[in-house]
Amino acid sequence: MKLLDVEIEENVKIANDIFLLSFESEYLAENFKPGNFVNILIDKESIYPLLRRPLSISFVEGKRVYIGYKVVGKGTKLLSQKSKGETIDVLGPLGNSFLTDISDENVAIIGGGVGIFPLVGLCKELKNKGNRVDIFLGFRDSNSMFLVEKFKDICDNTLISTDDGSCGYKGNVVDIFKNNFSKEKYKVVFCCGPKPMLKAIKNLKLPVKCYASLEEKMACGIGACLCCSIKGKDDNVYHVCSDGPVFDIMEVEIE
Amino acid sequence: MKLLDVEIEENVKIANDIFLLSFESEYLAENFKPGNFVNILIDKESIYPLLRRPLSISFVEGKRVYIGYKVVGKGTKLLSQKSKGETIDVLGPLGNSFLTDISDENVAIIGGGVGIFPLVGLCKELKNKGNRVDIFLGFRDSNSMFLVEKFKDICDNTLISTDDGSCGYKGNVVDIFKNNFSKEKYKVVFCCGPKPMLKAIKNLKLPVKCYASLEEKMACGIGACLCCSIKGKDDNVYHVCSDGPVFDIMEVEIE
Amino acid sequence: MNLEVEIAGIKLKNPVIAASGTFGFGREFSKLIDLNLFGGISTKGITLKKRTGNPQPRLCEVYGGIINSVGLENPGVEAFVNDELPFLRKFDTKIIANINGFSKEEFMDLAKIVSPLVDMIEVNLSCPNVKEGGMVFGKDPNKVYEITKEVKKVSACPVIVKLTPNVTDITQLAVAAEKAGADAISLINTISAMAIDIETRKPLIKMVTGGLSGPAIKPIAVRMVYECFKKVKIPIIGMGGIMNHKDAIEFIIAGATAIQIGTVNFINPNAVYEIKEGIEAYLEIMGFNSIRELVGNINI
Amino acid sequence: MNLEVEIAGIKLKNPVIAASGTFGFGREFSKLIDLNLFGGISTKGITLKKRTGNPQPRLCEVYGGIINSVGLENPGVEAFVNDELPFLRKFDTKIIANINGFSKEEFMDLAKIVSPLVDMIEVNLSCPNVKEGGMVFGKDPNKVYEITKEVKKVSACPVIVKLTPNVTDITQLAVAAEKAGADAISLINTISAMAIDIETRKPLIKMVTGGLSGPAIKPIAVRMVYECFKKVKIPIIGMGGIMNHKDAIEFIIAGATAIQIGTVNFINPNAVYEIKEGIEAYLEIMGFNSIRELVGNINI
Ligand SMILES: Cc1cc2nc3c(=O)[nH]c(=O)nc-3n(C[C@H](O)[C@H](O)[C@H](O)COP(=O)(O)OP(=O)(O)OC[C@H]3O[C@@H](n4cnc5c(N)ncnc54)[C@H](O)[C@@H]3O)c2cc1C
Ligand SMILES: Cc1cc2nc3c(=O)[nH]c(=O)nc-3n(C[C@H](O)[C@H](O)[C@H](O)COP(=O)(O)OP(=O)(O)OC[C@H]3O[C@@H](n4cnc5c(N)ncnc54)[C@H](O)[C@@H]3O)c2cc1C
Ligand SMILES: Cc1cc2nc3c(=O)[nH]c(=O)nc-3n(C[C@H](O)[C@H](O)[C@H](O)COP(=O)(O)O)c2cc1C
Ligand SMILES: Cc1cc2nc3c(=O)[nH]c(=O)nc-3n(C[C@H](O)[C@H](O)[C@H](O)COP(=O)(O)O)c2cc1C
Ligand code: FES
Ligand code: FES
Repeated sequence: MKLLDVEIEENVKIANDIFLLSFESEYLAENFKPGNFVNILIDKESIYPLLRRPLSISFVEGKRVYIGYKVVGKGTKLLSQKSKGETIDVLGPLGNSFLTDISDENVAIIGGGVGIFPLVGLCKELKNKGNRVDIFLGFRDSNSMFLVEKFKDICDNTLISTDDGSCGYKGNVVDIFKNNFSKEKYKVVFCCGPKPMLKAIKNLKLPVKCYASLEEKMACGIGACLCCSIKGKDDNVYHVCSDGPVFDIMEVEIE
Repeated sequence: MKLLDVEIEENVKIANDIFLLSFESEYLAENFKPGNFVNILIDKESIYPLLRRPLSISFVEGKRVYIGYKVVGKGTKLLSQKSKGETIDVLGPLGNSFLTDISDENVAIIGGGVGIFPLVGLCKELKNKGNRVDIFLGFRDSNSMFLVEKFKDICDNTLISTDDGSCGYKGNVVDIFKNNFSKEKYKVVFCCGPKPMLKAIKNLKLPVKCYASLEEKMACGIGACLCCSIKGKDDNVYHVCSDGPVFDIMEVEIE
Repeated sequence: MNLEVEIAGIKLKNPVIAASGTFGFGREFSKLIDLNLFGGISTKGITLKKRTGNPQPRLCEVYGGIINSVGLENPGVEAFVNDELPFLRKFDTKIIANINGFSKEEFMDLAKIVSPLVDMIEVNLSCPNVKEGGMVFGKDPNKVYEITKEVKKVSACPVIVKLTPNVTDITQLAVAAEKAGADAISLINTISAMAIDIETRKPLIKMVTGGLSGPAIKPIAVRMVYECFKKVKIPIIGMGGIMNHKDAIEFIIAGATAIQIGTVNFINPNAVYEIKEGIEAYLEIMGFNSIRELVGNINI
Repeated sequence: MNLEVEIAGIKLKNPVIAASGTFGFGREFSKLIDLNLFGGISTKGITLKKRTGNPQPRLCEVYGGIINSVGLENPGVEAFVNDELPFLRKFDTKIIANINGFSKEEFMDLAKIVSPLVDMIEVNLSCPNVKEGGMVFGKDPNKVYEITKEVKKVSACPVIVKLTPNVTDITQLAVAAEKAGADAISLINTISAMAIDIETRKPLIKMVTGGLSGPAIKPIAVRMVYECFKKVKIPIIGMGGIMNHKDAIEFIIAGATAIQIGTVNFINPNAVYEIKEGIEAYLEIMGFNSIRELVGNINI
């Protein structure tokens, strides 16, 4: 990991409240592994927002690094107002990554909301390694959909659900996944999304390995402050920023 | 006074760290009297800087209001980064004004540093009323000079001093003024500038009326918070924002 | 939506009160906003005799806040009653006189004079900017009890006691005030603080320390309101760093029946309007029928 | 320029110390910055036994600050000594062990174990995030005296006592520590604070209240350092909201011999370097020959 000042190449709205930001960084692009995130200082002079904001690296193309985010509060709002040429301070790559040293396997990936972003890089890598990848994407409605074409380009099957049925299946993405899942069909499952989604997936008690990328509020992002704890088995404590963000879903408590 | 959202027309650097900002406001232009100031909220979302910043109205031209300022800290720096089309929240006009209901008199005006700004409007008004106006301007050096041509256009005599002698007289503007002053020559004296300058002028114990525009840190700018007090004679307390900023220099303590 | 709140039988049409010392006697702000918008107005702190206040500098800005050391500059109670109160009385809002004594007797005298003329009095036992009275009394629960008790005896209107945050346990002050018969408590006054100009190495406040207000103190104030809410039954008026309706709602959820806004008036004179509207919209969206349902309604 | 400062005979090459709990045991930050830059490093708070800390959420952001409730998660003193200390010892910086007991005896045990292995110990009598020990002891001057005295008896290295700001008069704690033989005091720890999510009406910290740190608390911290400086002769280590060299200099002028930086590490890991350079440049411009000339050198 490194502290980098990067110049924004693009910062465009791609759906309702959803932006895709990119910049060039050879270092990040080379060291990126799917699941990694960065901790972004949006404005060096600001005391409110004060902390950096953790955002996943969505994917890289050559030297170009892509980050997708939703405007939810003060930090992301400020970020969305930055334009090409402006500089942001990026600390990364941080965290562990999805286990991707598999090849020629069938893989299922489930993403909900902004949890979809880090899955682009994951799908690319898994496909590069010769796996067959089915992706299940859950959106609120057709106006909040993003990157669907990209997934269709990369993955073998792209299944979409929306809460209101305005596109794809109507309902919960976990349900669609469940209907499609069998032990024989998939060797491993990856997922990222809101806590209720991850909880529902955990409750499926899948008979195959399932890895989830988690979120917790972060201060340092590197394992020093111990703010981002998560309970594991046997009274163990992990830290989402340094032990994660990707965990074996059965090994951690999702509340 | 009113709370106004105004759109910046121009915000240009006119000397070292010195900017001239303008916007259109019929209300301010109509109600402006020389000496008035506004209290500017540079960024509504900001908690640091938190308070508004008091800045004099330098002069008006038609509906256009001009404000000159020096970048000295966080607020003025932020202001200097605003560009045409951006909006600022302006509260004004505030404070009293220089006494200008005189005509056909000889007037001396002394300005130092950014204290020069509010004197433009004053000179214009005094000339409009048929007075003869000599202005004494003190700058640090020739790189920090501004609006000199404007004063030359307006006033009868424009005398300049710089601390380093790089332009005009070398030395203190009060000295130049003193050398030119006589009771017979001037009916009234106005001044605005840093405290040491005002103190030196007060110490001259001029035999004519002398009015000075003062500064004090301000929170409300309208006379409610009592933060901007200044001691007058007989244990009286005035408030620079509402009783001033212009005072008879002999009536207040300048520390 | 019903925004009316009640404090000791006095009905405020909404919970937003202008905080003492930030609003003068309303005259200046009346030129900018409609004073009828306020549920109440707490006046600049009044003393028996006229005071010229502390020397300059009295104000400085810090990260997310300001430090002030006005030192209770005010025209004295007589001028307040004769020159200021008639003006304030023209508006449809409750008038709260913020009173400041330098002895128990002075507090009593002030209460006797103003309490028949206003809706409530706010006994300021928390001014950090005077050498006697104020916070010096207010840090001691016994003094709080004693002064509150005596003021209550002579007051013709409900009595609010304003508490200082500069103590180990503010609930002791709250309990003392309640036991002594206070009708409500208000908190927090400013937090004792200091800043230094590193060029001159002089304190940025002439009196060296002053009182910190503004957004920086909000989480401390919310905590104290919550602590007091668990300990006393009398209504709490919460304040400290409220900048918008969200902040105000936090205080109400923590246990405040009403709130005061201070520093924000300097920045956004429309705050009272925005906060009132914001609370109303929030209550509607969240499905509450009245603001009273929200007071202390925290999910622990 | 000489930036060396001395605390109880221990020489720090510069006055910038990493604040306990914000810097782990240095390992993570060592990948980002040169730990040799620091005058000292205060470790994450250590307890006798391993602790898993408080439940989530442990962190929230407020105006100009953060509230944390980590609750002394740490691997316990044994793991500290075996697994962490050897790594820290590789660097040319003073190591300060921040120790946390839940009884006087535990403090003594911790001191006995770690004091021979580190340069100084920092007795944390101010953690707001545990139900026993910490601030519960630290608010009482008698307890501060007692624990300091006993720890001093058994400690093989100088003892710093870390004080809580959540009291009426922090100088009483400072004086108690000094009388008991403390070699230095450090202040302030975080201020007890609270924030509420108005959508869910839940506290943003699971334990309801947590400790406020960051720029918001700076003027309160500077005031407390100044107050203590007037009352005690032992060196003061100042902290609370230091974001840059100007803030650090304010603390030094107020009376701090050294300073600690906490929250800023999360935002700007280069802060130590910038602050060190900034102080150096300042001293030069202002014509000081050594940083010692600046300590408490305030113009009142
Ligand atoms: C490892 C990791 C990867 C992430 N990747 C992405 C991504 O690729 N795209 C995306 O849109 N979002 C992502 N998030 C969530 C993102 O960090 C938050 O949406 C963002 O911090 C909100 O900041 P704000 O200032 O707009 O919101 P505010 O609500 O104003 O933030 C207040 C505080 O809460 C924290 N916070 C708020 N929401 C979250 C959250 N969901 N998780 C963690 N901290 C939060 C903020 O960092 C800040 O400290 C990720 C979070 C983590 C932990
Ligand atoms: C009535 C009045 C009229 C003024 N007119 C002008 C003008 O026309 N042009 C101009 O350049 N400056 C003028 N000033 C000074 C101007 O207000 C300050 O330079 C400005 O507030 C600095 O803000 P900052 O955030 O850049 O500085 P900081 O130093 O970061 O400000 C910190 C705090 O100190 C206050 N402050 C700092 N310097 C002054 C000062 N000299 N007077 C009052 N408050 C101060 C700020 O308002 C702020 O609250 C005037 C001041 C007053 C009171
Ligand atoms: C300039 C100023 C003057 C004040 N004067 C008084 C006063 O006279 N009496 C009083 O009880 N509180 C006084 N206060 C405290 C406020 O009423 C309020 O308790 C405090 O500022 C916290 O609220 P805020 O953060 O919204 O400003 C004053 C505050 C400020 C900023
Ligand atoms: C996440 C976090 C954890 C902390 N843990 C400890 C601790 O274990 N021991 C301790 O003495 N102080 C602890 N502190 C307090 C800091 O050392 C410091 O006193 C406080 O944060 C104020 O400084 P700052 O504003 O620079 O952060 C912690 C602070 C934070 C933010
Ligand atoms: S965010 Fe600091 S340890 Fe994870
Ligand atoms: S600035 Fe508030 S009274 Fe002058």
